[in-house]
Amino acid sequence: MHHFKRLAASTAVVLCASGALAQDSITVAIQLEPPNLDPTSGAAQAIDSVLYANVFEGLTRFDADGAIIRGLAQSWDISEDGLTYTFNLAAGVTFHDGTTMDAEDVKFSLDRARAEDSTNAQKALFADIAEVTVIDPLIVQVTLSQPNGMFLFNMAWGDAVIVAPESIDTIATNPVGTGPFTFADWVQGDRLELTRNENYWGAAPALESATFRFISDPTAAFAAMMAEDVDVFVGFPAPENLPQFEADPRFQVLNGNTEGETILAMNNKVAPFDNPLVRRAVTHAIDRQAIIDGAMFGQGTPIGTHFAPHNPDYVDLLANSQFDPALSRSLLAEAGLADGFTTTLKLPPPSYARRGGEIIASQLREVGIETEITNLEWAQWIEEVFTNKDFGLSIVSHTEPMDINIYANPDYYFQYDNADFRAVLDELNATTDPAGRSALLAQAQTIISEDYVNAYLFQLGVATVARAEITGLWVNQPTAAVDLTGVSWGN
Amino acid sequence: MSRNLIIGAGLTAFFTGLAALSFLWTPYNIEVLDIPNRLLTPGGAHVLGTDHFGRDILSMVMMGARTSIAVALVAVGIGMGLGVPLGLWAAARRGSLLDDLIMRGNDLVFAFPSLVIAILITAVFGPSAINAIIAIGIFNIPVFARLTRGAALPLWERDFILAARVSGKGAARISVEHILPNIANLMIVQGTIQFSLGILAEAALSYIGLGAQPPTASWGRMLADAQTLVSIAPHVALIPGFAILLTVLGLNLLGDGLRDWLDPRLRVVRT
Amino acid sequence: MTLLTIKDLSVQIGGTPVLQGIDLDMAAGQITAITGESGSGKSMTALATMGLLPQGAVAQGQILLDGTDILQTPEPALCRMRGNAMGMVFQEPMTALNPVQTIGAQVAETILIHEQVTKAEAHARAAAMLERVGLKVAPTRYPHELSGGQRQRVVIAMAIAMRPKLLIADEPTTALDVTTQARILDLLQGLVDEFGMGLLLITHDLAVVADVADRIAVMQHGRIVEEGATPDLLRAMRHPYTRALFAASARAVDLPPVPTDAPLLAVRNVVRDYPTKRLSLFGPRPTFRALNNVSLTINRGERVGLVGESGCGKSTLTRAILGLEPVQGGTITVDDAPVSQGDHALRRKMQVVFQDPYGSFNPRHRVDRLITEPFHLLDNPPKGEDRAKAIAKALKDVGLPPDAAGKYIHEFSGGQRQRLAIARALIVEPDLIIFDEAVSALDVSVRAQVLDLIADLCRKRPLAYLFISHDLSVVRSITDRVLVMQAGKIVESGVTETVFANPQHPYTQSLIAAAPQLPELAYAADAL
Amino acid sequence: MIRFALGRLASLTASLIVASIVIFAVVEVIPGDPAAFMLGVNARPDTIAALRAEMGLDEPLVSRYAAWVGGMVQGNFGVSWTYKTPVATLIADRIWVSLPLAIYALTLSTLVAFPAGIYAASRRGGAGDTAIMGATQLGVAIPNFWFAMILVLIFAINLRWFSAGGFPGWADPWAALKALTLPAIALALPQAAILARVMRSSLLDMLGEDFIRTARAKGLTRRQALWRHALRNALIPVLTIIGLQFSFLLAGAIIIEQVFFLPGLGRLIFQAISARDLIVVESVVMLLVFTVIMVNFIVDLTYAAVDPRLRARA
Repeated sequence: MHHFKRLAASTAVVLCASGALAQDSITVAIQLEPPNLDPTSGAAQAIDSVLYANVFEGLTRFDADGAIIRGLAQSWDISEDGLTYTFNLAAGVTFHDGTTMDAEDVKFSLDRARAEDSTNAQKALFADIAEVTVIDPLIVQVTLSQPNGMFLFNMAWGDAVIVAPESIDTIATNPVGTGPFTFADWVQGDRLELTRNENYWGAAPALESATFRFISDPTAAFAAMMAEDVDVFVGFPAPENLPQFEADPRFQVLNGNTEGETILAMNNKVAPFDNPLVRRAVTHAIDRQAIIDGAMFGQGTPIGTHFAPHNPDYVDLLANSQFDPALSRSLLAEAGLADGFTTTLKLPPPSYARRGGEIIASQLREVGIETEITNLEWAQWIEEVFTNKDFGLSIVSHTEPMDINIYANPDYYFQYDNADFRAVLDELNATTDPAGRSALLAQAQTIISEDYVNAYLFQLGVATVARAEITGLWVNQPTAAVDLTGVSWGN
Repeated sequence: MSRNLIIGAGLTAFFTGLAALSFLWTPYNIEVLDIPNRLLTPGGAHVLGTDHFGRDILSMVMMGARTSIAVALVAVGIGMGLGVPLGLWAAARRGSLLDDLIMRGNDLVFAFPSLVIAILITAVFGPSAINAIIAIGIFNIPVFARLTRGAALPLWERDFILAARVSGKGAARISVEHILPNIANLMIVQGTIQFSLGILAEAALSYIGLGAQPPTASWGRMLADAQTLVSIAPHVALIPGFAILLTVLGLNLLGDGLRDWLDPRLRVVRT
Repeated sequence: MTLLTIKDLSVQIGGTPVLQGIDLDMAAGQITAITGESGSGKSMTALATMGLLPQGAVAQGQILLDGTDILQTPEPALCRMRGNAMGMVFQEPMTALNPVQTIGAQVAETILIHEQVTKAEAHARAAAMLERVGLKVAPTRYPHELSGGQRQRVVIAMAIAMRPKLLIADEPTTALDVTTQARILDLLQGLVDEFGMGLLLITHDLAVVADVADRIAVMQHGRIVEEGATPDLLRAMRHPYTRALFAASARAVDLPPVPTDAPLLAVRNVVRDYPTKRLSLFGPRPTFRALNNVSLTINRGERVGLVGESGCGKSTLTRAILGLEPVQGGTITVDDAPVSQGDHALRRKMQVVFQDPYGSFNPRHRVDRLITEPFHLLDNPPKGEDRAKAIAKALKDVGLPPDAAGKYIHEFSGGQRQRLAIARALIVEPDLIIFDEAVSALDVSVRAQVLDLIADLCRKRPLAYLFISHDLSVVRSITDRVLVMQAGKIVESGVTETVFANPQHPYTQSLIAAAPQLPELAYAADAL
Repeated sequence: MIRFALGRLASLTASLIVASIVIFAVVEVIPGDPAAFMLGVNARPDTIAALRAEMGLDEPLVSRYAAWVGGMVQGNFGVSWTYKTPVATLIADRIWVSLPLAIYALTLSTLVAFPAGIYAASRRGGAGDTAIMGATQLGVAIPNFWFAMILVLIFAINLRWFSAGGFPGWADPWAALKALTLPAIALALPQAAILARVMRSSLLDMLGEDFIRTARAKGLTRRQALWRHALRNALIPVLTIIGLQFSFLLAGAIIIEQVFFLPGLGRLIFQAISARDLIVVESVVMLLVFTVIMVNFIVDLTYAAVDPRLRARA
C-alpha cells in the first residue's frame, strides 16, 4: 500500500508527553493547513507560517519586531536616483538538494515572479522591476522603472523568497530552499515535519527537528494543549481559554500584535454610505472595547486609522471616532435618515468577523441601523464583497504589512476615491529618507481617519501558547511566520 | 395511554409551548448584548445563566426551540408532502417501469451521504434556515416514499380494494379513499420519528455553521459557540445539549406511544 | 387403560373464562375428535394438554397423561415430554416450518433434543420418518419449495419422530384441498394403528369427524355439551346444539325454477397467461397458463357453480370476468357487449362477494359509505333522501337493522359482514353476482343462514350468480348447473344433480370420492 | 445467483452514472471562483486568469465532466488544485482513517446492540427490557457531536487517558487504535441504540411466528427456540440496518472528525468545499456514493446467503 511504504521510510517521530526525551525537537500547532508548499504561487498565509525563514529565505527578511534585516543579501547599495539596487550575496550558500545558490537563482526567482504568466499572488511587489542583471556569481543588480521606497520591504515578503530552477517543478509537494530546516515529510490533513539542515550557511538552529500540526477547532486546540500533545500553538483560536493557560505553570502565553487592521468596511459608492455623515454616524455608534472584550475576550488593541499601532509611525486618532450613540443619531438625522435604514452585513468565516458582527449588529440597532447578517465562506466573500462589491457593510482584517496603500486604489472593494490621498501616497513612494516618510504616513493616516472611509475597529492580536521552558518565539506577527531559527528548550 | 405516550407528549408539548411562548414573551431580549455580565452561572436574575455575549440562556433556548421545531417540522412536511404521493403512485403502478424508477431514485438519494449533500446545498445557496430545511427535507422524501409504498403494496391485494376496483374506481381515487386512511397511522408514527431526526440534523448543521444565521437563535449554534467555554463555563454548553436531547427524546417516546395507541396490534407472544 | 384423562379442566385468560369444567378420557390407539364452532375452546383444550397455554392463562383441574399431571409438571420436565411423549400438528402448514432451515434438519432436531445420538444418525432417522409419512422429496429441500400438503407431512413427521404416545392434531387439514385432506387423514389413521398412539383430532368439519373419529366430543362456549362413541352420538344426538350443528351442515336449500334461458354472460375460449421468472437472460419470458381456453355461458337468473381445488384458476376466472385483469385470448361478453375497464354501464350488471369477511371492507369507513360504493358506477347516483332509502332497503333485504348504517365494520360478526357484502353487491341491482368462496370462512350454522338468504333473494327477483367454492356439499345445495375445473381447464359441466350422482370425468370422480360424506340422518331435515 | 448479481450490477452502473451527473452539476454550481480564492485579495486579474487557464476552469462543462469521469474509470481522480497532489493519494491517506473508524464504530455498535436487543426481546416487558429500551431512547436522542465534546472533556482533558484528537498514523497500530477510540465511541452510541431497537423488534416479530410454536411443541425450551430458530430469521432486517449504518458511518463522521481533528474523508470534503477545491469534492463524494451502493449490493447478496427463499428467486 502506497501509504505504508512512505511511512516506513520516514523517521517515526515518537511524540511523548514529557519534554525530557525530545529536548531538541518541538511540535508546533497552527490553525490552518497549507494547501501546498510553494510560497511563490499561493496566497494562503499558512504556507508562509511553516516555510518562511525556516525552509525558504529571501534577499531581505523581517525580524521579530518587523524591521527589515539582511537575508541572503549580506549588503546592498542604492543608486542616487533610487532606481538601481546592487545586492552582494552571502558566499557558500547551497540549496537543500545540494545545488549552489547564486545570482542566477536570484534572477530566475525575480523574473519568474514578474513574468507575464506568473501565478504569484503578490505580483504587484515586483511590478516596478525593469531589469535583473547578474554581475558575478555573488553580485546581482536590480533596476526599477520608478523609485520605490518600499522595495527592500517588498523583497522581505514570503512571496519573494529565492527558489532554484532545478527544483521548481516539484516545489508544491517537496520544497527545496536555502533555510536552516529542510522539508522531511507531509501527512496531508495531519502533520508536516522539518529537520535541521546540517550544512546551513548561517548560524545553526538549536532545534534538531520540528513537527507542524493543524488544528482549527477551538475545543480541539484547547484539548491538545492541555493534553500536552502540542508544545507551541501560534495563533491560538480560542482567546477565552487564555486565562486558564496563564494560570497553569506548565504554560506561558505571549500576547502580541499582527499586521491585521480589523475594520468595519463601508461601501463608499453605495447609498447611504456615499454620504460621509452617515459613515461618521456608523463609526460613532461602535463601542470598540465591547467588541474586543465580547468577540476576542480582551485580545487586541483599538485603532483610529488603518495602521498597525506597534509601528513607530502610528498616529493615535482614536479621538475622531469615540463611542457616542447620541452624536451618531444626530448625524443620521442631519443626513436625513432620522429613523435609520437597513443594510447588509456580510461576514467571512473567522470568529472576529462572526462574533464581532453580532455585537456590531446589536450596537447599530441601538441607533436605528438594521443589518441583515449573511455568513459567507472565503470563496463567496471574495466573489460577492471583494470582486463584485455587492455589500453595504463587511468586517475583515487586512493582515498584509504596511497596506495603507489600498486606500489609493479607487476600485478596491470599499471604493474610496480621493485624489489628495493618492498624491500623498505617490510622494511617499518616491521618498526614501525615514523622517520624510513618517511625516507623509502621518498625513495619510489622518486623511482616511477624518474621511471616515471605514470604521477602524482594532488591531488583530495573536496569542501564542507555549510550554514554559521554550524561548526564542516571536511575540508579534509582522508577517505570517513561525520563525523557529531562534527557538530552543530552556538554556 | 402508555407511559411512553404521556412522557413523550409532555416533553413535546413543553418545548413546543416554549417555542410558541417565545413569539410573545421571553425573559430578556436576545438581540441586546450585555458583555460585562456574560457567562453568569444559572440562578439569580438569569435562571439558566448567560452566554458569551451576556444574553440570557433561557431566552436563547426558547428562541432556539422555535427555529429547531420550525425547521424540523417543515422538513418533515416536505418529506411527507412529496414522499407519500410518490409512494402511493409507485404502489398503484406496482411492477411497472415507473415503480422501478421511483424505487431506483429512492435508493440513489439514500446513497448520497446526507450531511455532505446538506453542506453542498448550503455552500451553493448560502447557509440559512431555509436551506437547512431543504437539505433535511430532501432526505426525508425517500424515507416516506419507501414507507408508503411498503405499506400500500399489501393493501392492493386486499379484497376491499378489489371491490373498489369492481365499482369502477381508478387507481388514484382508490389510493386516496382507501389506501391513505389505512396507512395514516404509520405516517403519524414515522412522522414523529423523522421530526426528531430533523431536530438532530438541524442541530448538526447549525453546529458546523450552516443552519439558521444570527440573529436568529439556534441550539446547534449555541453549542458551537459554547464549545470553547466548556472548561470555564460548562453550563453554556450543557444546557442547549440537554434541550436537544429532551426534545428528541420526547418526540421518540411520543412516536412509540402513538404506535401502540393507534394500532394496538397486540403482539401476543407464543409461550 | 386410559392414555389421557382430563378432569374438571378450566382456563381463564386475563379474567375471562375460556374453558369451564372439561372432562375427557382417551385410550391409546383410539381417535377422539373434538368439534364445535370457532371460539368454542377446542384449540385451547389442545394447547392446555401440551402445556403451551399463552402467557397470562390460568388453568385449574387435572390433565393426566399416562399418570403424570401436565398442569403440575415444571417447565423443564414438560419440555422433555413435548415431542417425546406427546406431539402436536397445527392448522397452517405454510407458516409452521422454519423457512431458513432444511426440512431434514427440522425433523432431526426433535430426535437430537430428546436422545443422545450423533447428528448423522438423527438425520438418517429423520429421512426414514419423512419416507414413512409419504414424502418423496429430498430432506435437504427448504419449506418454501414444498406444497401445503407436503409441508403438513413434514410437520407430522416432526411430531411423531419420537413415536409419542399421544398425537394432537389441531385442524390439520382445514387449509388443504379436498383430495390432499383425504390423503392426510388416511396417513394419520395409518400412523395411529401402526404406532398404537392416541390421536386427539380437533376440527370444525363434521363430515371429517363422522368419517374418521372413534369418539366425538362436541364443545360450545368452553364446555363439552355432549361426548360419546361416534355411532351412538350420531344416532342419539341428545343435546339440541349437536343436532342443530349436524343439521346445518347437511342443509339443502330449495331454489326457485330458472325463469328464462336468455344468455347473459358468455365466456368463449379465454386464455390467461402469467409471466413467471425469467430463466435465461435473453430468451422470451416463460409463462404459466392459468386459464386454458375456458368457455362457459350463464343465462339470466341461472345459478351456476364452479368447483375446483385451490390453484386451478377459479379466482383468475373471476377477475377476468370482472374485467380486473386482461386476457390473452378469447372473449368475455355480458349481453353481447365485451367487458372492459372503463365501461360503467356494463360493469353495473356484475358485482362480486369475496371470501374473507374481515378483508372485504375498509375498516376506516362507516357501513353506509361502504355499501354505497358501487353507486360510483351509476351516472346519477341517488342523493340525500333517496340514498338513505336505498341504504335502508339494502340492509333490510339482507336481514340487518337499519341502524347498522352508522356503525363501523369491526362491530359486526363474520356472518353479518357477508350479509353486508351481499347488500353492497345488490345495491345497484346487478344481473349477475359472483360468489368467490363467499361462505368458506363461515361457521356451519352461519353458513346455512347465508345460503338461505341467497335463496330468498333469488325468489324476490331473477338473479343469476356464479358460485365458486372448493366445498362440494355447498355447491351441490345452491346451484342448478355445475362446472368442474382442473389446472385452468373445465373438465366437466352439467346439471348439478346428474354430475354429483354419476361423475363422468375421472378427476370429478376422485373429487367426489375424497369429500367426506355426512351419513344420511333420519330427522336432520326438521331440526331447524 | 449470478443472474441476480448481473441484474443488480446493471442497475448499479445506471445509478452511478446518474449520481455522477448530479454531483458534477451541484458542485459546478457552487459560487466562488477557486482561482480567486487561492490567489487572495491582492491578486491581480491577470494572475487569476492565468491560474484559471492552468486549472482548466475555462473549458466547457461537458468536456470537463468527460475528463473527470474518464479519469475516474481508470482510477485517476485528477490532481487537487489546492493540495497540488493527485486526489487518489489524498483519498488513500484519508481512507486509512475513515474506513478503520467506520469499522471500529460498527463493531462496537454491533457488540453492544446484539446482546442488548436479544436480552430485551427474551424478557419482553420485564425490568431488563424497560431499562434497555430506556437506554436506547437516550442513545438515539443524544446528539453525537455533543456527546463527543463531553467525552473529550472527561477522558482527554481531565483524565488524560486518551489524546484529545489527531491521528498518529498506522506506524504504531496501538496508538492509532487508541486515537480512534473516543471518536468510535461517539459514533457508535446512536448506531448501537438504533440497532438494538431493530434487533429487539425483529426478534419479537419472529417469536410471534407459527414455527416458534412448532419448535416449542417439539420440546425446545423458550431459550432454545429463540437462539435456534428466531434469531437467524431475525437477522435479515438487522443486516439491512447494519449495511445502512456502515455507509452512514463512512460519510457521516464529518462532525466527529472535526471535533477530534482526524484527517478523514469527511473533513477532507468539508475543507475542500470551503477551499472550492472542486475536483476533490466531486471525486470524494463520488467515491462515497460508490461505496454506499457497493455496500447495499453486498448486503443484498448476503440476504440470499441467509434466506434460502431469496436464493431460489435469485
